[in-house]
Amino acid sequence: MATIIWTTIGAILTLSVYSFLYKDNPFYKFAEHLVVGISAGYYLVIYYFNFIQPNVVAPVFLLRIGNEAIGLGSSMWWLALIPGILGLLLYTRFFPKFGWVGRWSLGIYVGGYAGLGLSPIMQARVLNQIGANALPLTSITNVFLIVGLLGTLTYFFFSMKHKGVLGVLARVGIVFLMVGFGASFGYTVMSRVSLLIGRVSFLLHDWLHLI
Amino acid sequence: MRRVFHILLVLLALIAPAAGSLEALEATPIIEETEPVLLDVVPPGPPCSLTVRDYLENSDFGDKIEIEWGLSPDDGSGACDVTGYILSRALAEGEVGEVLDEISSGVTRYIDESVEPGVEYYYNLVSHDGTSPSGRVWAGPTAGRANLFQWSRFSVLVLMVVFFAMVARFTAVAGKGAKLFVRRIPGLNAIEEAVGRATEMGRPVLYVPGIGEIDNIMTIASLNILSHVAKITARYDTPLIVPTARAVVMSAAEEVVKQAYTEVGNPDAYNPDNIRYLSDAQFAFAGAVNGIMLREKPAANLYMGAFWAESLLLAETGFEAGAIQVAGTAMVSQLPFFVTACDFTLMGEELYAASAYLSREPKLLGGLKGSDWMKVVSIALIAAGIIARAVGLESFVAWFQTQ
Amino acid sequence: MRRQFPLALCFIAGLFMAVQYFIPHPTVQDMYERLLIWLQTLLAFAFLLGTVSLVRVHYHKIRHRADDRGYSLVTLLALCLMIGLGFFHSAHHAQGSPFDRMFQNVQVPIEATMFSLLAFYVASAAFRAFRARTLESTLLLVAACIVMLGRVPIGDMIHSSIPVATRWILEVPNLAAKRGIMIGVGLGMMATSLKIILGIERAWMGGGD
Amino acid sequence: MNIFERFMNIDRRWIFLAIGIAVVIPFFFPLGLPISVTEPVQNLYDALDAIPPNGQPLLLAIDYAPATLPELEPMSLALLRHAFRNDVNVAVLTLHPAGYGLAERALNKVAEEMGQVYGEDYCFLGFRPGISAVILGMGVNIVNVFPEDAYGTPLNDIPMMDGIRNYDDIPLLISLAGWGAAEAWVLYAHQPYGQRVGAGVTAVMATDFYPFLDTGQLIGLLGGMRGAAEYEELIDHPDEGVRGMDSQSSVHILIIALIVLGNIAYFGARRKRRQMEREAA
Repeated sequence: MATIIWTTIGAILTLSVYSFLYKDNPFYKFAEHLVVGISAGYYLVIYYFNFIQPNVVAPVFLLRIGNEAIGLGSSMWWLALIPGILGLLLYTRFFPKFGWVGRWSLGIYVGGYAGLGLSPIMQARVLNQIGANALPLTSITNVFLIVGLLGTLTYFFFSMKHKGVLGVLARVGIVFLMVGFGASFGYTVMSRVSLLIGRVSFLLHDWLHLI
Repeated sequence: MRRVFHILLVLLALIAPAAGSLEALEATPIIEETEPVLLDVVPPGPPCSLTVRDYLENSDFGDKIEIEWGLSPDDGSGACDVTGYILSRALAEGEVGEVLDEISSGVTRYIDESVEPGVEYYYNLVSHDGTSPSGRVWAGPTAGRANLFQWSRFSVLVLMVVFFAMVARFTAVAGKGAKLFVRRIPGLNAIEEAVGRATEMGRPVLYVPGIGEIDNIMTIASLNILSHVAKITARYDTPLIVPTARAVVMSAAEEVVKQAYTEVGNPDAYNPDNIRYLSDAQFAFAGAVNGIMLREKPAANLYMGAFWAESLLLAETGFEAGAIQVAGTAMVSQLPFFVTACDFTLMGEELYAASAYLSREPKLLGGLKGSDWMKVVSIALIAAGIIARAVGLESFVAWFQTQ
Repeated sequence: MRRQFPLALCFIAGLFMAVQYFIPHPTVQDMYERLLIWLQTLLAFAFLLGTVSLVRVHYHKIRHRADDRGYSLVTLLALCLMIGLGFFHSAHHAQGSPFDRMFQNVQVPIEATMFSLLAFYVASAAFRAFRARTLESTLLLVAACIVMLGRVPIGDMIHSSIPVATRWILEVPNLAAKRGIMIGVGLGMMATSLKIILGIERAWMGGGD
Repeated sequence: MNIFERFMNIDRRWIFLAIGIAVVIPFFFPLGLPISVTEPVQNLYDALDAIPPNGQPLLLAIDYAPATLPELEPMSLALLRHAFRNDVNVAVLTLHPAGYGLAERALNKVAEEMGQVYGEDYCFLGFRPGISAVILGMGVNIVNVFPEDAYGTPLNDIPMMDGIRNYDDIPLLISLAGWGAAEAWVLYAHQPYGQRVGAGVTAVMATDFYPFLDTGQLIGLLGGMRGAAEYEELIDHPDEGVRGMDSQSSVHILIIALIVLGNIAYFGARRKRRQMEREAA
């Protein structure tokens, strides 16, 4: 019984969102604002119990990192406090006078993530792709791949005017880009349609049990 | 005699698993007693050498030791009955220690990946023929040492240094005021034409800076282009409507437009009511912008910045209303919709290039020019790779295609 | 302390994270392990910061009697309800608990449905806005139609060459174009990261002194 | 206003209605058209199929949010069914907070259906924030990032995780995501640690992953509901994905028809207008 009621609530909300297709209305607005609150609350609780509690609170108050218990006698126990303190510093922005202190944490955060990404991006997105495209000129497909990549890179090359050979390559690049975007277009349409099918299936199958 | 022996072996092989399953039901020790009768009593020759050393080829954490040995004289030759080797590791000299692994015959190298860095280990190896082991050969002690540089990633470092040197250099040069060449982006002409037509028709220009936050680089690029657009509209006294989805973006847009109007010398034409915050919610924002398009009938719609699914809704209504539309975004998944529904689209990096071209800001120019020349390096590497592969130098491609 | 110190921290953290990739030595790797945990913690706290901002925005709307303050109230009440259920209900987030039910039957249907609206908008835009006005858009639309047919079962039925063409489009022109974009975007990302580490790009610091 | 223009100006709500009908009808009158399996899906299937039973676990990252549920949940269910049928252990985690409830829902459903035991055949590690920091951290030691599972049991007390230290002990990782998570696994798990990574993504993102497929940085890919349907065919357990394919066919046909009609009307109207202008001149 409880399940039927909950599913019906889900179905009514689904229909409220679809009412937007007719025009904007209070039902849609209600659902829209409701989901902002619900999701923020849900995320907060999940963040707390999945991360803050086991990885931040537990190491500080229960004094352990991972499975390694670290007693007060351990020389490194204070290290466990640092991330929590840095995290709390972010909240100084709500006190205009001390707002700048939060930038210390932000600096570590922004810099750290920027540094982490450098090499993997270079390897995964640049070097490996270049290597994979250094193909032997033995098949039409390989020639297409090489010319296509060359054209695309030329199209996004801004330090010279697109004239002569560069102009021709850039034109080739555009053709490849457009066919590539065509594939994205087709797939994106497919994606959106799948989402609709999923919702219709929810209404007809899970809620009304018609199919 | 030999044939009988073989038959017995086959029989044993057949019985052994069955015996195992019988054992599960009730222990029947009869088979076990017959086992020694079948043993090949001649043990194989031991491995002829054993060397151990810290693993060096691929720089490591100090948790690997490389073990190499010479094949037993009975492995592949001689009695030809070596079925494999058993490698053991101990912490003290003379002890056999724990069995690390059983290695099949014909192999002469093993990498122990489970050592503690800095701890000294002794290794020993026996060959066996399935029934009896050979004598033991010993080696050690040796310890895994941590390396200071991961040589397998050398190419990554080299190319990164090359790239960063170019970015830093171009940024510095641009900062000193040198004129760096960036070709004019065709999309900019399209923007100017669109604004021109709106002026002719006496209708407003609509500029949507996307729904990204202010720290999104697309939003930042968009604000640079907005400044350019605002200067044109200020000159012609054409109304410029800027709807935003983020409060912070709205205040930034206000600043940009106001300053542009002042710079052109027409500050009175600036209308703060035209820079509007509509809604943070994606679809509500799109709906509200569509409302503006239908009510205030702008003749030119410019969409520049970070767009997600709402791109479709905006471009469709704008097309329907008959406005000239120019879009620009680096969101690849939205580009197809803009390309098909707009008159001109700045694709991907063109948005950043346009922004750098207009603003002449050193940090934008530096990144753009650095990336540009890195593309040339990339093309050169591809060409070199093709040639290397053609002459059989596969290792060249492997050098930069590393893990 | 206000401007230079955070920039220095940013530089040190960024440089260390970039360089450690090449140094397998345990001294460096141990520090790296620790710093990874710090980064995660900071992200979690930054997320919670977002929730606080959300509350402030809606609280202000209610206080200043904005037109749509009723909806802001809905948002705040929903937030409080979820926090209450999550923290104070006995089995806080097990499957079948009221907290989980709210997620599965309120958040999931609304969010899932919002994006499915786009199926309708794609269809209407297909009819009213997607025009083959130039060579570019013609190419794009033709490729799109082939792929759309090639990826559904009915495409196989219409003609066996449609899935073959789809595969070719995906594995040759699409691959080359996307690879070009991937390289370009990758370089752009790295350039931006570098500028952040070097303190050239400091938008993250916000305005003020 | 000529006939073409009038045709183009129909209220778009009629189009909405047509789409609604095109989706619903195949549910009641299914055609059951055969679904052919493409290479990236087959590759992922083979990779999962090759994992030895009851040993090192498949790591399944259920990173999607509700917005992409209809495309990605069928993948979760199909992959879990395949793994459990082969007695492959599965450890599930998520990088998106909403993935918590969604992972639990998929995992509990299939585990119950196939009689799997928590802790021995599968476990749920929960959610961690930080994307790249989480993925890289797991490369060093999974316990650093997940000291305990989602229900507070220390990881070392979970039998199936015994001896599982980092990516060296994970034969295959599959990320299901409608956002950047799938690429993050390639960048931060495959690239530095050589982890074998497969992905299931929304169709919107699928075409952007072909460069990774080509290089082997991704060993297999499920793209959208169609990818899920193909996987369901491979494991012989048709479900949501297969069921949706007939509607997908009908709507695609309708949208292509709309594009063609729209263009005919547009160019027709333009020619008519030019003709009239010429006559007026």
